[in-house]
Amino acid sequence: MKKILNDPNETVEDMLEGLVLAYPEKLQRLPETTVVTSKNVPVTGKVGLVSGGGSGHEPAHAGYIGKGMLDAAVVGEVFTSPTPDQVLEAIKAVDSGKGVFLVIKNYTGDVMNFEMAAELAEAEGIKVEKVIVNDDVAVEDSSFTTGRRGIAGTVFVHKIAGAKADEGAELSEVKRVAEKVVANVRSMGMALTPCTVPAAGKPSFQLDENEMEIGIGVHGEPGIERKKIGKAAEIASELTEKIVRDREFSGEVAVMINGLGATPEMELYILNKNVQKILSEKGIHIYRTYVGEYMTSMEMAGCSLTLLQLDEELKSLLDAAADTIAFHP
Amino acid sequence: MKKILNDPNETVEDMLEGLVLAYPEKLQRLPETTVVTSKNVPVTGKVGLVSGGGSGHEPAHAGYIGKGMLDAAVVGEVFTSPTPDQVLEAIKAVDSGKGVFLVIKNYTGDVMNFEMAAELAEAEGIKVEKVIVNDDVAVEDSSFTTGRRGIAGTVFVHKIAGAKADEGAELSEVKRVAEKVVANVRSMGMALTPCTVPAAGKPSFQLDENEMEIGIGVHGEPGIERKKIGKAAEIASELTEKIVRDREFSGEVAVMINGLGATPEMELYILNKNVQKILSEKGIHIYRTYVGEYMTSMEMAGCSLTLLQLDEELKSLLDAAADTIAFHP
Amino acid sequence: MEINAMQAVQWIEKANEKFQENREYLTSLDRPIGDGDHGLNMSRGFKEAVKKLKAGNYSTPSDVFKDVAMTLISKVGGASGPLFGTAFLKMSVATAGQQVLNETAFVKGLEAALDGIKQRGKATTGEKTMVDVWQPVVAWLKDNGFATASLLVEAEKAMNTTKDMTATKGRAAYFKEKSAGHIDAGATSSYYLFAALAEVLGGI
Amino acid sequence: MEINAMQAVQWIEKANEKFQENREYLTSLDRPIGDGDHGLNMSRGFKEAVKKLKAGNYSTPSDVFKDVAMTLISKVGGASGPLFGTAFLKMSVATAGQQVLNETAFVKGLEAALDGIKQRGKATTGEKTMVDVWQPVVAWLKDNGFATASLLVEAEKAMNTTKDMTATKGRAAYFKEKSAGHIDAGATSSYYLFAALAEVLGGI
Ligand SMILES: Nc1ncnc2c1ncn2[C@@H]1O[C@H](COP(=O)(O)OP(=O)(O)O)[C@@H](O)[C@H]1O
Ligand SMILES: Nc1ncnc2c1ncn2[C@@H]1O[C@H](COP(=O)(O)OP(=O)(O)O)[C@@H](O)[C@H]1O
Ligand SMILES: [Mg+2]
Ligand SMILES: [Mg+2]
Ligand SMILES: [Mg+2]
Ligand SMILES: [Mg+2]
Repeated sequence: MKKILNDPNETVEDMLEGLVLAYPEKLQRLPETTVVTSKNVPVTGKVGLVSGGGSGHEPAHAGYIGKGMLDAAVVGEVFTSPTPDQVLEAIKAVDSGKGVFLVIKNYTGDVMNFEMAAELAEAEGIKVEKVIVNDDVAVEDSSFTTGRRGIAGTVFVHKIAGAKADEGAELSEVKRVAEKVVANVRSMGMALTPCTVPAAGKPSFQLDENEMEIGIGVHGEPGIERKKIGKAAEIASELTEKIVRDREFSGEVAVMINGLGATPEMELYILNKNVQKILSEKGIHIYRTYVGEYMTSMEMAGCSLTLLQLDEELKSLLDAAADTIAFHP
Repeated sequence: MKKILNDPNETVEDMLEGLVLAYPEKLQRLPETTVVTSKNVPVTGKVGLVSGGGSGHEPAHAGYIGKGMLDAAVVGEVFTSPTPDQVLEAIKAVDSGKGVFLVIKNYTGDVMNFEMAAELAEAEGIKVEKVIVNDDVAVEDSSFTTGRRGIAGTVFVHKIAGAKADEGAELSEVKRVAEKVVANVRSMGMALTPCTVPAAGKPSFQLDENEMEIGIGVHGEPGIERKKIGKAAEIASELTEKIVRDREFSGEVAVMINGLGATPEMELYILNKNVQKILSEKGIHIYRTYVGEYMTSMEMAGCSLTLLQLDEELKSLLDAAADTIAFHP
Repeated sequence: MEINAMQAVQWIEKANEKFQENREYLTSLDRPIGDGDHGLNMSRGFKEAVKKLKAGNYSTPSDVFKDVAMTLISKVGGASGPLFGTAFLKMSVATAGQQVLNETAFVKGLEAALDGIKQRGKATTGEKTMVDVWQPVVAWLKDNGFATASLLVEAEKAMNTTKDMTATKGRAAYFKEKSAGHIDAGATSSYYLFAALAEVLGGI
Repeated sequence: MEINAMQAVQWIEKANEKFQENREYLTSLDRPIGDGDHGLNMSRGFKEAVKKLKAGNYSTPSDVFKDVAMTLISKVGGASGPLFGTAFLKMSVATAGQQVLNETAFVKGLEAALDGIKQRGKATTGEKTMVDVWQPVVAWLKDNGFATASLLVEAEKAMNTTKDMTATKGRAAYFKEKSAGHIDAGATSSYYLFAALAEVLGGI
């Protein structure tokens, strides 16, 4: 394991300290919690937005705290959902009386812990609503299973729900646009290398020098299919086809080419070239492109592609001003 | 080599296409060149700012194009300086009659190619000035040698010279603040893994599982010293001490913790915690911190630390508005 | 068989020993069809639970279970935190006020725990989760009483049934058919929990 | 010895063959004390130069050198691009207008090239660069004429002197004392350039 660490069991604590020290004018940590909030919570007259999950996905989620996006991020152990008591602290800190909206990625752990927190908050008289993001088309959806994972598409939910909340919208309105994003966003990932949870010290899986995994999540889980590394054009086609086969895209879309950690921007741009070519051949118009690291899996090499079907409302919320560390409209 | 590529010899071409496709409203490529400029060049009444170098350092340098920073970036082959004809195209495109300022990292290749371009531009009647950035304290400075390398500190030169140019300052004034940054900025890097030039297909050096290199550049060059991987606290201390031994820092500084490529943000924040602790013990006040990937070495794991001594002028130029893809004041 | 507060504490201590010893193994089970943290989660949670119990003074098993529940809920995270946390919380509620639990009372507690897990995780048997250990083991205890040697065998058998199952809940579900062929991590830690119980009761 | 445009073209073609064949080797020389691209740079540049020459029709060596210079300057980049480019540019200027270069004229061209390299790179001998091949080889040619077998020996000897030197110019200078023990990449490609010249002249 080649990492810049102190005690591998104190990774999250060290990271949180380093994070709030870096941006003291923007972020604060609630004392004795793993909750990071913006400096001015609660914002009067605004629905509070809380997200979070295991750490190891930086800049998600704390990087999306700020005007026009999240009010707080709850940080769990590496790849492990945070606990209900921490989520509850976040909810209490951001509630201005207008209610709190939770953006949850669809993992059993996250869903259960955030739901327990919501129950506790409601018992304290706070209105709480939530959305569960499940954009990953690698996993088939079915009412009998856990359903799809939530991956990079979550960032679009933060942005759009955040913009709506920033307008002073009611909780139900924030929920409506968040659900609209979830209904319209799809992602698919691939990896070239595994990653290593610091406290475990070992890579999450093995891949041969000429192999890649298709349909990877963001927790170092193995993918759905292992095959020979293809050219960028083939990877672009595989990811795009899987997405558009799941849901029809037309008119205007937003594209996110998300690096999982080790993959250089250079390669993300190369992939972007091929993705844009494919989409324009399909007559799909690209309204906005985001290339970079938005939802990572520590030092995993690989990427995910996210498409968001836009309409006028989503376009204007996507473009609305935001002041965060990691997302710049 | 595990990379998302098409033809390894077409890496730069593919990347450039993918880059301008991603940000069509911000960037454009000069036809049949490897020059990327902002959409509105030349800007009347403003000194043009051009930088560039080999590729493989993304988001440097094209990510710093935009209002308040660069007007153009000239992109070379991977880790190879661009050629004078390309630099000349950039100079011609950004000159509004007020002259053009070149920010050059101190590598023989970059210096020679940019200087040849400057000679050609002057022959065409364009005023050209330049600064050579040499912030890397890993390499001793001496009038008999090539001198120090330019690394991540270059981003501060872009920002501050760019802000000055944006004020409508004369070429000589832009040069003055750029030189002031160079005089006040120092960096030091370390690596945990090498990187691979696509067309070469092989890693630039080998490192054992428990080894790190101290004093690394940004071209996959081996470092100055190889040793056992230390804890984040030790790495922070080693990088900081080397920097402050080279130049005294006091009062207010800007800190950049720059990831070289594969190192997750998580680890950069951990390092930041330790760096800030050391600096505050030394009574040095941190005015701004920048944590992220600013000047990379493709998929190298590792980081660099940059300190910039500030005064009132540098502070206000550092904070001035900028609208670029990769730097957000 | 009867169980008092001290034995409840011993149960958790014994379970903690097992989770510490098998931290790597549990994590390795969670790697091919999960995210490779189950051993970390369980060992972190039970270590804290034991620390908490050491500091306390308990007169009923229910009080022990409550502190275990709150510790697991607030220290584990992931899927296993709320699931095991809910289990102990329900056990605490179902056995509230009793200084000593006889077989019937303890089985009632375990049934409540199982219901809690199923409700929280929305899972039933055959989905390749900890439910596949809890449900048969609790049923067997109800029918056969606390014959500790057999309890161990039953729990192990139940754990092994998860190997061939295709997961439909938890992270392993993302691997669909490919999840078959691996024992479920949470089923294994549930096995350790019952094994620890067998050992504590065996010592009575 | 005399050299005309056709032979000048052959020289570059022969050099290109060597750079293609030794692309990996040159790159490997540039790895321990550089950035591992010298073979890529030289092979890219000379390939383009040959392509350019193929399309042209030349009556003087000077014209050949000029196109080579412009191609190297605009296709190589890095340190070697401007250095070799400047070399050929100066050679072109120094030999301008002459259809055939005799020994004296050609040596004048090579001297101009050497000066160009030194000026552009601000380097002199002993700094572990291509200058350590160019300077002794050009001096030797001036004194001894174009005895091709010996030219090869001299160029190789010069190349090898760079091994023990400590670099003070170019990227290798960053490694200070540690740069000793490695042959310089640019010195080696300069050796190939003179080796190609020897072969072409040997065939006269
Ligand atoms: N919906 C569920 N119902 C019951 N048990 C579940 C459910 N989801 C997961 N589990 C159990 O949790 C275990 C995984 O726990 P752990 O690895 O600690 O959490 P995470 O999956 O969040 O990383 C699985 O092996 C399984 O036994
Ligand atoms: N200042 C200089 N003067 C003369 N030759 C130099 C100088 N700097 C570098 N060189 C030569 O250039 C070679 C490196 O070229 P190359 O690897 O293509 O460029 P870069 O160093 O930009 O990657 C060195 O081996 C050396 O011979
Ligand atoms: Mg987990
Ligand atoms: Mg180079
Ligand atoms: Mg797990
Ligand atoms: Mg080189």
